Formats: sequence, structure tokens, C-alpha cells
Amino acid sequence: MFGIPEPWWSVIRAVVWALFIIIFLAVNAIVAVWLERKVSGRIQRRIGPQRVGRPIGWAQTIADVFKLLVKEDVRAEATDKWVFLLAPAIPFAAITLMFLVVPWGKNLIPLNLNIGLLFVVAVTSFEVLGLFMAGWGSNNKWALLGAMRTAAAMISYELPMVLAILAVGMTAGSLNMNDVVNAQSRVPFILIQPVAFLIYYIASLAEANRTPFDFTEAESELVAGANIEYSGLRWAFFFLAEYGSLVGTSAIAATLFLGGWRGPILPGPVWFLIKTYLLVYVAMWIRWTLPRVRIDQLLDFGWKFLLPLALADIAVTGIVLALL
Amino acid sequence: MPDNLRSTPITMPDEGARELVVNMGPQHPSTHGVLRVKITLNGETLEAADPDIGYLHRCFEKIAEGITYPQVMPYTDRTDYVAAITDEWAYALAAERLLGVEVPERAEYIRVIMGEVQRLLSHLIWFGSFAMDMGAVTPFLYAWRERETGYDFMETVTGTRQLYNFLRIGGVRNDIDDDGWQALDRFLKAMDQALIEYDTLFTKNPIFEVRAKGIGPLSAEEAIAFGASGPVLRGSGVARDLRRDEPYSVYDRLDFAVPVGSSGDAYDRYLVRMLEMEQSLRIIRQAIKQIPPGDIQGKVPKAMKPTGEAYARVEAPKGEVACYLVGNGTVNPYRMHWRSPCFTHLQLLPHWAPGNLVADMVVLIGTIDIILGEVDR
Amino acid sequence: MNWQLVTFYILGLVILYAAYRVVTSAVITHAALWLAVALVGVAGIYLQLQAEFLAIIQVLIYVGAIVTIIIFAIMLSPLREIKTEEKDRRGGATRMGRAVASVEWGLAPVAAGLLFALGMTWAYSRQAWPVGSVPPGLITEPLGKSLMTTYLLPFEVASVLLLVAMVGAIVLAIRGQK
Amino acid sequence: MKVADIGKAAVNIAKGLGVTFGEQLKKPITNFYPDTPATVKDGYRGVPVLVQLPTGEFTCTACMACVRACPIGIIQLDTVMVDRKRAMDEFRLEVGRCLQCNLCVESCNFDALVMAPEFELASYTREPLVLYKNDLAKLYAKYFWPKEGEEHHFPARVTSKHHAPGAGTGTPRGPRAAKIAQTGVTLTPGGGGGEPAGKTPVGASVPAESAREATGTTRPQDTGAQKAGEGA
Repeated sequence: MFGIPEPWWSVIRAVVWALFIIIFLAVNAIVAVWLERKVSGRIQRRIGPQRVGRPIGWAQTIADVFKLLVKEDVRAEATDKWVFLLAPAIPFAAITLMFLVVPWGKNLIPLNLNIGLLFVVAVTSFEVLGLFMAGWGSNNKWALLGAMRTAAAMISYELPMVLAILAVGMTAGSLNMNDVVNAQSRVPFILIQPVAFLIYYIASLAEANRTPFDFTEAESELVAGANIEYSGLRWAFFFLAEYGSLVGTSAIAATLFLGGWRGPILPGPVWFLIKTYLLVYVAMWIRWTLPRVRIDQLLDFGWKFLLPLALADIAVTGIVLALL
Repeated sequence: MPDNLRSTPITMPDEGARELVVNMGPQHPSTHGVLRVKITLNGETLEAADPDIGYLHRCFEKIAEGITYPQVMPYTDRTDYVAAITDEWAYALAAERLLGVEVPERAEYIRVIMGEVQRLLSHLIWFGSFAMDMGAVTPFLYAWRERETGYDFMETVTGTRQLYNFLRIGGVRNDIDDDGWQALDRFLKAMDQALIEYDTLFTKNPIFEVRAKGIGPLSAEEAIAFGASGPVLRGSGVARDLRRDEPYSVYDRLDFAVPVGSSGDAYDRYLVRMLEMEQSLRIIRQAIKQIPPGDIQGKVPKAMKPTGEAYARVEAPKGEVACYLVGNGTVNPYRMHWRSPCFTHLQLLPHWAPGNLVADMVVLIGTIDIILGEVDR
Repeated sequence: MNWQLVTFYILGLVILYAAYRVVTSAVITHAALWLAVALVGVAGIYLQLQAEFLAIIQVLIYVGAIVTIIIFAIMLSPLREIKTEEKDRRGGATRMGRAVASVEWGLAPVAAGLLFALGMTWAYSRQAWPVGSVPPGLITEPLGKSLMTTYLLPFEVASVLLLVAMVGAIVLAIRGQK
Repeated sequence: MKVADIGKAAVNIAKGLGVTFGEQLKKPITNFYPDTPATVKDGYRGVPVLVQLPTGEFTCTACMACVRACPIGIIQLDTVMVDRKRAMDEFRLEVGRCLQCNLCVESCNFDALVMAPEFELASYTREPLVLYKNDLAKLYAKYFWPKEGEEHHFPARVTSKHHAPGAGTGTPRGPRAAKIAQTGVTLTPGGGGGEPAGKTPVGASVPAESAREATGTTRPQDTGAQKAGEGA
């Protein structure tokens, strides 16, 4: 294309996509934090930020970013040096990888992997590893408790999540994200697989560390959990990953269940963003309504309710598919 | 290897122990002030909790020995700073008994109204922070919203928002004027709506139910043995309310129910407090109808130099607040002792803690509605 | 220049070093994290062989599940067992030298790693694997089919084995509670 | 878990979500505090300030009742002998420690102290929180001096309902105060009607003698005031 030889063309393509995803995640964190403040404000009859960037406070998060940039990067003497220093990069890297297989529009996909769905599940497991490293490396008791919770919780919600994604794969007849979107050209999967959507959405709230499943950092119990010892830019990376994870899981949910970029009149990427941020908003709405569950209750809920439900959903899907 | 030989010390009480000892507080978001609880954890399960108090100690009882009787009143505000009126009330009752002062009827009704509004305000703060301990931030701000109308009323009547110094020995400082009555009306209306909203938003929330049910159970016998009072005692099924059982002021002329729990867990104590808020609204409405005209300040001796001793207790939002006063014929009290319910309830923490999770710890602290100003005095 | 060979060597070195650190790490958590690195490296080799499915399953199962379970197990174990010996305050070079010179930390693992690397290089140079012979994107279906037909018995035996392991773990956990 | 329970739980969560969604549609109740000044209720107790008449005279008689009434002893009063009678020379109030309990105001038999609804006192150091008589008089002028063309009301009228029982009638107590109130002094503060602390002698220290001459009032006996201070 454009007279550039093939191997170089794919390199340029990869670099452009990588830059795009990283910039998107950075901008997303700014927008999502602002949105969270505004949504929580409205729910609580407040107005949220409004001073920096009047009248809607659009520059508040940008100001916060600058504040974090100039803050001191503190590392305590007793921390596990390399584990502590590397930990913030890993959740962010995982989220960036996750966006590799998310289609933005027709033929607008960074990497058209034929097993994109599995890829998503695989890379998200890194995120938990990063939180665990942060909790362990901090050598702080509260952080260690947060790390313990992370490891325990992950096993219980990843399984139902994978099964819910599998149900979508079965319905679409493919694990390719593009195929899944194309299979929803008539009816979005939320109508065909409502149970799978619920399971995925609940599990994704746990994945993104959102209330009611935000016990990894549960500020009223563990003060700040795994990232308690971090400051400045390293802490900002956790924040970036947290909101990236929120928008990432929402984007996957939008692609798998709401028809992805498909929609009338507007171009694909616009529809994709609308659907994604609709789900982001729902997650925020849920966060500012519900109390936090206890860790053992999440494990109970995951193993005794979500997992059997997901298995039943897969069984029913299989039978229906076999009969059709 | 360079890194391998480095140790990663995790502080432990002693070598070979399984437990992790963690300081919860004095700087912790959920200890409602400067409470430090030393908790021993096995995994995430609590094995012991050891409350450490005194971070807010101000020698209140000793200070009272050096100042005159009227001057003690502002200090009583600062024990339970979210329910100042009821604390003033306990002191005023004790001082009136010591001095033999009669309180005019209108003043008594004003005290009842202010005291019950104060109970509502205190329970609102407790409701909000209890919800926030469980991770629900929004009920906190809704509670703050209603509290604002309540504090508008308090400010209109007393001139300050939190530490009123409103009660006087033998009466109250001033009457409630038209602005005050209107503000009270607005507050009552807001509370009627708010209680319904709280129930829909939080009381019936299944996550809240599973978080609170079965946490911190307290049988009736245990509650009595621990010296519990107020909602903690009533949540365990003991129907004891000083306003009904040992009526002071004009409570014997007012009709209200005493809500009582059954299993004595955090959920029951929650419900008892929520139902108490309804009863408080009822009491205020009756008091508004019954309030007679007249003086608001009884006859007080010019120089207060009583001898003897007096003990008075009132039903404060958190339990029984009591004041023991001894006078020796000088202008200063000879001795004063303050009974604060939170101090008594704090000993329930080590009793409850073993076997619960860290997440339950904040629920347990929240369920006794702790105010550190009262614990430390 | 054979780029594939270069990436293979780089990956191989990463895997070998990570594996070496797994067995020599004094801190068990570090060992678990190095194991994750080694496993991801193996996934990289799968990717190089255009076995995307295997690579992703490798990450999903080994990093997502196995390493997490290992970490979970570390977290469940008493703290004294994951605490390590006292800090060695002597110079880094001396420590390094002592470590490499010792059989336990240096010679044995390095020798094993070198042997393995030599074996792998020999196998790779003999073209023992059909590199690039599978058309990309079609590995999933034949894999599933062969697992459900030709290799059904081993597949089921493996799952029974896992089940037995699971039941055993539960039994141990219950006994430990009493 | 029964199916019915799960259904009920889902319905209750949905109802809770409904509540928060409904609140989103309502208007925020935020006060834009520094942009729009905060209001306090009538008779808010902020800082006890010294009454200074528009003539520049303090009504304080230096009876020390407030000094004795203060539970924490943050009031200091220096006296000076004028014509063999005590008069207030300097008045020192440590606002940073003030309990705002109103006991000093209630103890004053001459209504020379009054609570001003001042609450924006935050500062980086403690020094600005120690107020002397001129600072207090400035605060008094800020809140109780008449606006342009208005008649000056004696502060007891303004804050009557928050005075001690007996003072709640709206008439100032004490012979001197009564006399001043009857004069009904009207005055337009100098310096453009806004902040009166400019050229006018409001903030300035006025010698007790000249002040006394200006109003021509007589000083009551100190002994009576002392007793009253004890009783209040």
C-alpha cells in the first residue's frame, strides 16, 4: 500500500495502532475520571468539578495529571524493589493488549486474531498479576491484604467470565471479534444471550475493580489496598489502568453483546464509543448506588451462583444450537 | 544472587507466628475519628481486636472541677459532638437536681424537641457513615442533605450549628421563634421523605442485608452483662428506654414506641435506629402540639454553691449518657463523672472480632455508632 | 540474517534466565513471578510457530490460572514460610561470584540450562517442527476435532486426573480445618 | 439461595438504582460558597465583638464579668483609672480558641459585648486570631453599623433573641445602655459608607475620658456588675 513494501507497512500499521491505543487510554482516563466525578456528583445532588475549566470543570482531571506528574516518586526502603517498580506497568500493558482485538469499525481492528475472544481473557489475567505485585512489593500489610484479595477473587470471577464469552462464541460460531460483530448484524446478542450478558457484566465489574466488587482497594477497609504505597506517576499508572480496565471491559461487552460498531446513520467508531461509554456510565451508576460485597461473599456468589448459571447457559446454548 | 539474598521483611509479632498484626487506625477512614484498633489477622480472618483509646483525651472531668457550674455546659457539648444537646441535658439534669431547680414546662418541651431533633441528626450521621463503611458513598451524602435542614433548624434556634451551649441550668437559653418553627417544619417534612428513600436505597439492598445480617451478634444476657445501652441493648431484644422506663422531662406525657430487635446482630441494630428515627419524628410532632406558653428559664440561685451529690441520666442517641456531680459548697463542682455509652460499647469490639473478616471490622465499629470525643472525654 | 532465529534465541535466553531464577530465587513470590515470565516466553515461542491458539491458551491457563493459584497458595501459607533469610549486606559482585561458584545456586542450574539450550538449538536446527506449515487461523478447529476424536482417551484421562487433584485438595483443606 | 430470593434481591437492587437515577435528574443543592457568599441564620454566634457606638465610644465598663464568665479564659481586659474610676484600656480575645458559647455576652450587664456573625477567620498563623479592641470594633462596625441613611439600632435589638433570658425583651439592659439607646444616634459612617474603618475614629483608640465627655453618660458602679457576672 502507498508503495511501501509489505513488512514495513505492517510495522508502520502496528506503531500507529499502538500509539492510538495508548493515547486513547490516556485520554479515556481523563474523560472517564471527569465523567465519574460528574456522575457521582449528580447522583449525590452535587455538581462535581467546576472550578478548573468553567463551567463544567473539563480541565480538572488534566490539572490532576499535572499534579501527579510533578509529585515525588516515593519508594519505601523495605519494599521489594523491582517488583514494586515494575508493578504499575503491568496492568496498563494488559489493558493496552486487550484493545488489540477490539474492532472500532468495519475493517478497523488493530489485530484481526481468529481467537480474539480468548486473547481478551488471556491478557486480562496479567492485570491481576500487576495488582498482586504491587501489593506484595509494597511490603505493607494493607497492600498485602489487597494482594491476597486480588488473587482470591480473580479465580472466582474469571471462570464465569470465560464461560459467558464462550457462550457468545458458540452463538456466533467464531472466536473472531469481527465475526462476532458481523453475527449481530440483525439482532444484538444481548437479546439472544441476556444471561451471558449479565454474567459477563457482573464479572467485568469485578475485573475492573468497581463497586460492589472493589475490595482490592476498598478504601473504607484496606485504606487503599494494593496501591497504598504508590505516589505520583506510578500511582497514576494504576489509575490509568483502572479506568482503562473499565472502558476495556465495557468495550468488550459492547462488542460482544451490543453489536459493537454496528448502528444506523452514524459511522462505526462513533457507535462503538457511544455503546462503550453507555456501559461505562452504567458501571458508574452502579458504583454510586451499591455497597461493597465482602470478599467471601463474592467467592460464594462466583462459585455457587455465577458459575452454575454460566454452565447452564452454555448447556442451553449448545442444545439450542444443536437443534437448530 | 543479588536480589535473592535480599530479605523482604514482613513485620510479625514474633518469629513463627501465623498471624499478621495490623494497626487499624488511628489514621484509618473507617474508625470514625482517632480510634486505634490493633487487629490480629490470620489470612483475612480476625483473631483478636484490641482497641486503643486516648487520642482525644481532654481531661473533661478534671477541667470541670476547676470551673463554675454554668461554665461546664459548653464542655459537655464536646463529648459527643454530633449529639451535643443530649449531653448538655444530662449535665443540666444533674445540676438541677443538685441545686433543686425547677424547670418551666415550656423549657422542658423545648428540650424534648431539641433533644429529639438531635437524635435524628445523630442517627443521620450514623446512617451515612455506616453506609459509607460498607462502600456505599451515596447514602452518606443523602443523609448529609437531610442533616443540613436539621442543622438549619438548630442554627436558627441556637445560633450555632453543632456545639450549641443551648441548655441552661434551670431552662433553655432562648425560645424557639417563628423562623425556628418553620425550619423545624421543613426538617420534619424532609425527614418523612428521606426515611422512605433510605429504605428503598439501602435498607432493602440485598448486598447490605448479607453484609449486616449475623455480624456482631449479641444476646440479651450478654448485652446486659456488657453494660450496653441504647440501640445496642435494644437491638439485642431488651426493651429498655430511659425516656419510657425512667421518664425525665415531659417524656411521660408523650406517646412513642420502643423498637426492639430480636437476634442482636448489626442488621437488627440498624433497624432499631431506623425505627427510632420514625419515633423521634412522632415525639416532635406531639411536642409541637402540646407545648404550652410560659417562661423558658426557672429560678436559679445567683451564686451556685450547692452541696451534696446528684446523678442524672438521659437516653442519648448512642445510649445512656449519665452525669454524676458532687458539690462541696463552692462555685466549682467537687467531682464530676461522665458515663459515656460509646466507651462502654467499645469493649464489645474484642468480644465480637474473632472469626470475622476485616471487612466486618468496619461494620462492627459502625454498628456501635462510635464517637471518639465521647470515648476519650 | 534469520530474524526468526534471532527472536527465538532472545526468547530462549529470556526463558532460560527466568527458569534459572525460578529455581534459585530465595523469595518464593519472586520464583512465582519468574515462572510467569518463563511461561509467557514459551507462549512467545508458540506465537513464533504461528500456533496462536496454543500461545493464548498457554497464557490463559499457565499465567492466568496456574501462576495465580500458586500465588494464592503462597498467600494462604503461613507468613513465616514466605519470609526469607536476613539481608546479605556484602557487595553485589562478591555475592554474585559466590552464588555462581556454588553448586546449588550457580553450577547445577546453569549447566542444566545450557544442556537444555543446546538440545533445543540442535532440535531447532534439525527442523524438527513443521514451521509455517499450518495455514494461519485454522489451528483451532483441527485441534478441537483431534481432541474429541483421536485423542479422546488421553484427554479424558487427563481431566480425571485433574478432578482427582481437585478432590484431593478439597479433602486436604477440610482436614486442615478440623 | 432460592430463586424467589434472587428475584427479590434483583428487584430491590433495581429499586435502589431507580432512586439514584431519579436523584440525578433533580437539581443539585450545592452552595457555590466562595462565589456566592454563605449565609448564616439570624443571630449566628461567630465572634464576640465589642460594641462601639458611632461616636467612637466603647460601651464597655471594664467590669470584668466576661473575663470571669469565659470557661477557657481567652478574654483579657486591661483597665485604666480615669477620674478614680475603672475604664477599659485594652481588650484581648483569642478567637482561635473561642468556644462560641455566648457566656461572655450573657454575662455582660451593659450589653457591651455582642456576637457578630463572622465566620471567615481562617488564617495560616495564630497571630491574626488574637483580636484586640479595635479589631473587634471593626467587626462590630461591619455587622451592626447602619447602612447609609439608616437609623442606628442598638445591637441588643438586632440579636435580642440570642441574649440571655431577661435580655430577650428587645430593650437593652443597664442604665447607661438604656440612655444610649434612647438617644437614637444616627450617623452615616465616613469613607464612602462601606468600610467605616478608614479615616473615622472607629478603629482608632479613643481615650476614655474624651469618650465619656462625648456622650456625657455616667459610669455605673463596678461592684454590682461583678456580682451579676458570677450569677449568670
